[in-house]
Amino acid sequence: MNHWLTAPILIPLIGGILQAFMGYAPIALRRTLAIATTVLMLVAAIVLLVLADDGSYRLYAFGNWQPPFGIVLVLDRLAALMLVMTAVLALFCHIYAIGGTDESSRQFHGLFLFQLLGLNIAFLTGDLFNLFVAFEVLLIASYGLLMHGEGTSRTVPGLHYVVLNLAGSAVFLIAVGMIYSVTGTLNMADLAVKIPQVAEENLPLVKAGGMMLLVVFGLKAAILPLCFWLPGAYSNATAPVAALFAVMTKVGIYAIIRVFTLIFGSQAGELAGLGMDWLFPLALITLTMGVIGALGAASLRKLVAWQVIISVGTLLAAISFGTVAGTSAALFYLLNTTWVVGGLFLVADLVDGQRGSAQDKIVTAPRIANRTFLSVLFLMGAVAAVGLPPLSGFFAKLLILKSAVTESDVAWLWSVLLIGSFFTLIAYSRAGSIVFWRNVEGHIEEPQKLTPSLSVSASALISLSIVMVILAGPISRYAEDTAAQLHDTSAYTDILSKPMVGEEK
Amino acid sequence: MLDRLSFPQPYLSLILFAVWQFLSDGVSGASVVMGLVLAWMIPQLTRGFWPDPPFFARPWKLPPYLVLVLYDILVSSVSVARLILSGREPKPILVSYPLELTHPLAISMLASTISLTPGTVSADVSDDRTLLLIHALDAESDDEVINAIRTRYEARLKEMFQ
Amino acid sequence: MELAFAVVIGALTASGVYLMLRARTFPVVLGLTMLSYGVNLFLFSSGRLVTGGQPIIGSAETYSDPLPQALVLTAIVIGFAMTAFVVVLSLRSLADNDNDDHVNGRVPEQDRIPQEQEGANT
Amino acid sequence: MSLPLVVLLPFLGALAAPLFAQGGRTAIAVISCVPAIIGLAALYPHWAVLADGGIVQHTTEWLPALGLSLSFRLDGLSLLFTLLILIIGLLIILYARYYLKPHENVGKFYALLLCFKGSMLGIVLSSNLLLMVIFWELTSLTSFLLISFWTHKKDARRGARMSLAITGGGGLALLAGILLIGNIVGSYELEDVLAAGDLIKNHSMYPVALTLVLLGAFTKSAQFPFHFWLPHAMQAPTPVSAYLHSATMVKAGIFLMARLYPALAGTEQWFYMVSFTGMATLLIGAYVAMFKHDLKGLLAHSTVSHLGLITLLFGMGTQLAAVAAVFHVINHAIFKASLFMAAGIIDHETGTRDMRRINGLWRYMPHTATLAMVAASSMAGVPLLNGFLSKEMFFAEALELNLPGLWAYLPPLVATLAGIFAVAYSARFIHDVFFNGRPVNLPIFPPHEPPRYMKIPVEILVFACLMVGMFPAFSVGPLLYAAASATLGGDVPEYHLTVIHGFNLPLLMSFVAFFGGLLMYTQRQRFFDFHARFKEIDEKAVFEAIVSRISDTAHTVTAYIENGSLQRYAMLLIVSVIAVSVLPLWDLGIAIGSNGLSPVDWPTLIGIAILVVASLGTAAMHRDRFFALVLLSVVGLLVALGFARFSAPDLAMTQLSVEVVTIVLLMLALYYMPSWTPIETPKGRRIRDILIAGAAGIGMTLITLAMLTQPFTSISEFFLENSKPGGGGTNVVNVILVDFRGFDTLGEITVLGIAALGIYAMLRNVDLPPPPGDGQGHAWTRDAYPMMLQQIARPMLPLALMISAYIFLRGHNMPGGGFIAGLITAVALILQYIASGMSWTQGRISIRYHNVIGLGLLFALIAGAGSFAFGYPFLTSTFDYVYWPVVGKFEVASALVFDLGVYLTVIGATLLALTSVGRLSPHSAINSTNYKEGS
Amino acid sequence: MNPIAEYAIALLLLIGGFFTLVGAIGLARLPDFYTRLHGPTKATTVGVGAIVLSSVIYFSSKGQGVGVAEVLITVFLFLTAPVSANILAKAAMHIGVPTTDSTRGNTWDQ
Amino acid sequence: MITIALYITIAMVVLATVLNVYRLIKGPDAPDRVLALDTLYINAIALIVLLGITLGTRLYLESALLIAVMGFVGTVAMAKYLKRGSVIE
Ligand code: NA
Ligand code: NA
Repeated sequence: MNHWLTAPILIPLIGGILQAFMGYAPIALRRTLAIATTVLMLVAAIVLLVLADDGSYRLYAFGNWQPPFGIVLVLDRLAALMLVMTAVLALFCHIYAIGGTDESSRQFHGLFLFQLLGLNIAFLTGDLFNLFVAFEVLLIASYGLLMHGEGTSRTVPGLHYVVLNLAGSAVFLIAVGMIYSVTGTLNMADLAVKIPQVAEENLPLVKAGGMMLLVVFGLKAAILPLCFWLPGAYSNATAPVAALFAVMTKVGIYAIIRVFTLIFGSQAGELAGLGMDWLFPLALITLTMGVIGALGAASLRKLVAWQVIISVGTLLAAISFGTVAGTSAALFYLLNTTWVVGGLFLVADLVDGQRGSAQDKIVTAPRIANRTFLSVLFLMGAVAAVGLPPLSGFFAKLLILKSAVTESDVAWLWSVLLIGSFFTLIAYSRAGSIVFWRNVEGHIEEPQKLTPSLSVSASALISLSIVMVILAGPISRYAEDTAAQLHDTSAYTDILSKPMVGEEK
Repeated sequence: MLDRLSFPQPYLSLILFAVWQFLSDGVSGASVVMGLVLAWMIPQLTRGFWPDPPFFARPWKLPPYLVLVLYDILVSSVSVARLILSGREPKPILVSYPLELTHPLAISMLASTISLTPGTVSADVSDDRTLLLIHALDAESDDEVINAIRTRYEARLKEMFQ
Repeated sequence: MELAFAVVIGALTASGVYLMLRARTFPVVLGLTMLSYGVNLFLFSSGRLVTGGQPIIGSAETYSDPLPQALVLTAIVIGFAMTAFVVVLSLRSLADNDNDDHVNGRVPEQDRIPQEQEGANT
Repeated sequence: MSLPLVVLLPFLGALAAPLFAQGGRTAIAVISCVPAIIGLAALYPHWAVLADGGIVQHTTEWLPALGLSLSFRLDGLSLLFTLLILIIGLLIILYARYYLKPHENVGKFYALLLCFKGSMLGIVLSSNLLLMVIFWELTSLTSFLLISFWTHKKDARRGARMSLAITGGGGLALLAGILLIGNIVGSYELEDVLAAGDLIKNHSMYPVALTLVLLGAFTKSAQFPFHFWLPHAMQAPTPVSAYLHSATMVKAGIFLMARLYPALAGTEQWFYMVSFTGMATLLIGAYVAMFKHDLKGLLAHSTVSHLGLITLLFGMGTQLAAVAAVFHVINHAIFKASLFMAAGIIDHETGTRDMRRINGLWRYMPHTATLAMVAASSMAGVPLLNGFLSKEMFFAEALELNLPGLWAYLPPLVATLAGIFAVAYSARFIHDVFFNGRPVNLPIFPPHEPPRYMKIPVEILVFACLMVGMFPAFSVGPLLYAAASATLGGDVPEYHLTVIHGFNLPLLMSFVAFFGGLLMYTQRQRFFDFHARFKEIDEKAVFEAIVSRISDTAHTVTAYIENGSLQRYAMLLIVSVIAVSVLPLWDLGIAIGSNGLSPVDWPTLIGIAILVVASLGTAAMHRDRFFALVLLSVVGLLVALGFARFSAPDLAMTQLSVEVVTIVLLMLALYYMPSWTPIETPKGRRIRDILIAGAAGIGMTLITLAMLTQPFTSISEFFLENSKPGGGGTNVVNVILVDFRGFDTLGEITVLGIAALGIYAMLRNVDLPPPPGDGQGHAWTRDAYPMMLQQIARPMLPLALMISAYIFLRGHNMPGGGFIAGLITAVALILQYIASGMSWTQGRISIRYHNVIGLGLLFALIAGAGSFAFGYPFLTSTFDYVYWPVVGKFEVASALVFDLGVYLTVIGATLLALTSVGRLSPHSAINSTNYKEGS
Repeated sequence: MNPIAEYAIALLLLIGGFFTLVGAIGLARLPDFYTRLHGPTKATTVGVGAIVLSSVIYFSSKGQGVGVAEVLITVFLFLTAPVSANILAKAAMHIGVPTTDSTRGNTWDQ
Repeated sequence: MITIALYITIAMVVLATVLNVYRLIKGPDAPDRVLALDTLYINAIALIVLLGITLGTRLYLESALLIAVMGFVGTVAMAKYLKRGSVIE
């Protein structure tokens, strides 16, 4: 049993606890410790990525209890990928936050680290109920983070976000109860074994439970018609929080990938491919809604928030194919969109800081300071988000387009995705040209200073879209291996027979 | 320093020790040890909430008083039951009872006694703690209520506290 | 017994859902609490209903399923934390919206006039 | 290796150029020339191979998963375009050096220009179709930035966005088309695709693929009906227009048609789509060019027209037509680039491009005028100039086109008509600018010749016009042959590059065009009057209006759907859950599983009835908030009783304690809120909600019923068996919580702690005015801390601690545990706050609740991490039995430390949350005077 | 089981049930809040006390040792019931809950 | 005999509970409701104890004790809310 598996959990947990104690310590100390925690977490994630790349499943049984009885962490390529993706995003968001956003509440760093804790648990856990707990950890921290900052604008969207997620948690529990009541187990590997054996009379319960899980994950992922909480919540959050939230919808997507390939995947007998026939059209409608929202967005933040929904639709469309190609394309796209959208939220905030009362609204305003720098960042972000060459978004989109196989899938996906890209392009070019180019006389009283922590973190996230092009080969190889590993569920269920500490000979 | 090791509230410690024995369903070696530890530790932890021990002039008067109250509760419960079941309209009265007791604990004990014994409920204590508002469920007059309480309970409590 | 129990969960769910769909924060919070009661009972009952089979080793001949009980205990605690948060959030919303407790921050324009008449009645 | 280098160099140059911005325009211009010069040098050694129809190929693997490789191909066709791009590019760089003003952002300009050049080279040199698409979209992007170079100009921004939308959108269509072709062929490599022409053309998806590819080509090459972006791209600085309109951007679409000619051409679909589009574009461009008063507008529409001509030639599908098309590509690039440069010079020197004001420039700048007149003549198709040659070939091919019936007359007619217009607008360009009286109101007066070096590019190009026009075989023969052969895939038809082929029908058409055009020009006023009857459409404005309309509509639609109403979002969520469960539940029906129903006892039934009444009552009575709260308490109490009734003592206790804390919290909030909920206005909404709630309730009832009556086995046997021997406790629920699933519990207390921290953070600096009295209008009582309550509250604390200790210590074996114990302690402390107030109680608690939470989590963590020391996984518990005299045998379990963490976290979190709310009250700041110690 | 214990248990149970019921009847039937306040504070407390006592005897006589933890419940109720009554009465007086017509004397202004 | 007495007692307590619920719903004033709730808590204690006797187990006694504690605090808090608005101030 490799203790490294607990690192992504223990590091933010310890960091978060320290922050809880240090509420009144000098801010420099709190920042240093907090950033150190995030950096350590990134290191741990990279170690796990290297470990996971041998294609095996690593098991960590808490309390040394054999699965399915105890809670286990399972490290595979997918988990490692999600961990690294999150850690990278988190580091830059965190660096951005110490540029000043963290000052308005003493709890910021604690909440931030706890948020990461929840995310990491979610990616690693091999237990359905523990996934619920992980969701709750990351949600409660996200509630706190969402409310972070001065002003009153975020309260109502925050309230909506919280209430909907509470309802979602209730549905999650109902689903867990239904599935447990038939299978008598919570371990995902064990579920994968038990689900195909479910008796005929019990199928409706499991089916309904599985579908409810899909709704819950869909709510987190912000799939239509469950996506409307997102634009308000994200666009009103402070920038590093909104940027970090780029990963929040991905948790829902992760859960869909994990649960619906492992438990309701191709080997699930009667229940194989549960819900996937619903997912594809919904994904395309979500994508369309995202594009419409982006076209109608009145501020850069709203635009980026709708971009989140566009990417959710795109991702889920590919995932719904249930194929290795679809999943691997989705994973590549996932990395791209998470980082780029995170970066775009930061850029929107930087722009906001330069424009006085015009904020980030897509309206005419006096010429901004640092225009070249910011407009280049915005341009790159937009190009990567829309999926134009030469940045990574294009390759991601290409992979997704190519993952469609049947004629009707091709027709629907291609037309929606490409026409969607076209209108997204119009939305971005309109927004960028108005915000950066269409100026009126006057000048901004006190533009925000672009301190290194602000500009470095924003540009770093955006620049990842270049790094991803350079590393496109290895990354797509990794994504493909990950998808292949995912779809070979029998290897996952082997963790049930791995020996515990003290048993191995 | 020494008071950090002492029993700051002897009565409390005693009660706590007894409670622990109750909770442990009887006295045993383990329950005595644990009871002692807790009877010492808890008052230490809560000393801020209760820095001074309550003052009893004649603490030995307390057990007979409690027995008296218990007896009254049992006996007069029946009369209230009879009233409730009889279907007769009760004749309630609100009485302002002039207190002779002054200590808050004593007043509280009196008020509690009044409430527990059937037929009367102490509804309020005046801000200056000189009057007690009593609601009697079924009584003929103020004096009846006042006299009963004065002689049966308040006198005994006075002995105990003053 | 199972039918009666099922009806309880149905009633809790229905009330919770109805309250959750109200327009003010307070009933919504009540609804969420109610819903979580229902969900907890449901999750609890996924181990089936057993009388006198408390899972304390040595206290009974057959035990009820302890796992759902443990899960529900976790769920109750988490639910409590969440409820506390949403209660306070509704207070914050009240403060940020000029003492309006509408879930959307402000009473929508079209609802405003009748609402004020309503206030006069109560 | 040289091919990737040719493509890469401009990009490197783009990175380098801004670094030389300090050195001024000349330095940057010189640096910017380097990539092209090296590129030309690098290509030179390949000429021998190419002249023989050979191919230079370079391939590097990149993303095999995508079928995307870094493969480049140099053949005659790509060489032709490469040369045009590089050579004209060089001239443009030189020209721009003088065109741009010193204060302008020259670094940015050259960087963008070089990026654009690199992208163009990428298109023409890519041998992988996906790679080509990448460069294709890059040209859209870079041209967007070039056109909008003067970002302060509204027209520049609009023109740029319009061109981005059209060409970028076309690029997306092209991408789809290429992907389709890739699917058909199984490869994106050019050689595979070109070899699979028959396969593609016979495939059922061919029409779709063809349409998509042509959409890409037509948008890029400004074919009708996508032609309108091009004239607006002249908002760019003239060097950019000259480059875009002559050799590059617009030629990309043409190049694409040439490149894929063997794979896609030769079918009916191709013929009709391409030739008719070309014809329409040819005519419309030529017609509109005539009426443009803007010098560059005239040229831009002329470009459209000539692109239509080339497209038409490709559409004809004959080999000779293809040759003519390639030839015209060269010729048009040369004369159009020079014309744009000349126009730029005129603009530069006069300050305007309005031909109504620019007159008689011959007098002021004869040298420039001469150059422009030669180039314009070439555009008009005057013999001995290059434009004439390819136009003759075009006329010849137009006559060859075998259309059925009267349609056969259409191509020659259109060709001639377009020729007439071409002559007319060329004549206008010459006469109206350089003659036609004196200048009117020029911003710069008098104009004079531009700097010497600014004219050199024009001179070179005009010289080329003459050379090609007079010595075609000598000057472009080999290049044309190589390009044509590459286009056609090897077999080049017989053709003759001579100046005059003798007197034939094409020549007659040329005569008609020439004199017709001159006639038209002399009668121009009539045509202008006729044209003036039609309202001029500003496509930018239309485009802008459309985009605004789309944006507004999107905004309206979004605002309608995403209307900010929690009720709607919640309704959608619930309806979704119901919707996805309906089908499975339909299968289920009212299912009573094989275990059947167990008997009921009536006390439980009555309890259940009360529970149902109280829960429905809460919903029904919710408007009276306090009443609803009381009813909710009843529900909570009965749920706890239910847990006890069905064998879950731990749950009963937990539920009870949580319940009361929740109720207290709700009351704390209710204090600030209205005590009544107003009636919701829409009655239909309530009915709808009742239906939804009813459906949810019925659904849950059915699910529960089915679930409870099914037999099942679970993993819990293991817990029951191992609880005592493996976990050291007889309370299996507690052992699961602190041991088997201790990680859940760690998460759970973390949630609790975070919630409290979040609550604390959320309420800082919140200012809520407390209501002066209750909902009925009574002022609050004076007596905040009733004496009797204070008296009872004091002993309650130690007593409760005692009970907590008891519940805590026995939890591992009996109902209880850290969580319940923590809540009891917390509730006892809350009682102190209620009885004696914030400041009194806070003054007696010396530890901050943040730290209690932290401590609790730390204890749990340490208890869990202790096992690391023994090489066991996190949270592995251990226990042992110890014998002490007097005390006897007792158990020591590490899980108890974990539970202590739970205990502390619960206390800290609960109290932090409640006191954070309590602190809002204005009274909390006032020291309680009501209670005096020992009085 | 010892028959005396059996009798005692049964008797205490019935007494407990009786007083609990009487308290509830009082609560349901009596005319105003202040009169209803009497029911729970004593009858019910006494009722629960009796039931708890029967439990003590029941389990003690089952031969599993003497269990007296239940007594704490009664003690606790006796301690708290008057306080609850007191503070509820204060609340009622504050709100101005009316007394029944036959009541003599006046509530206090809060 | 105990069984019969137990049944009768349970019947009486359940009936008492129903009467309390009646008062709780009927009100008419908020203090009546709180009073009824408080009584309901005490009835619940009785029910739990009776359940323990019926099942022959003492494992539910702590639940009963807890009801007593929590019921009291709940009642106090509600009463304080009614008269003072601010429960913790
Ligand atoms: Na003119
Ligand atoms: Na109120």
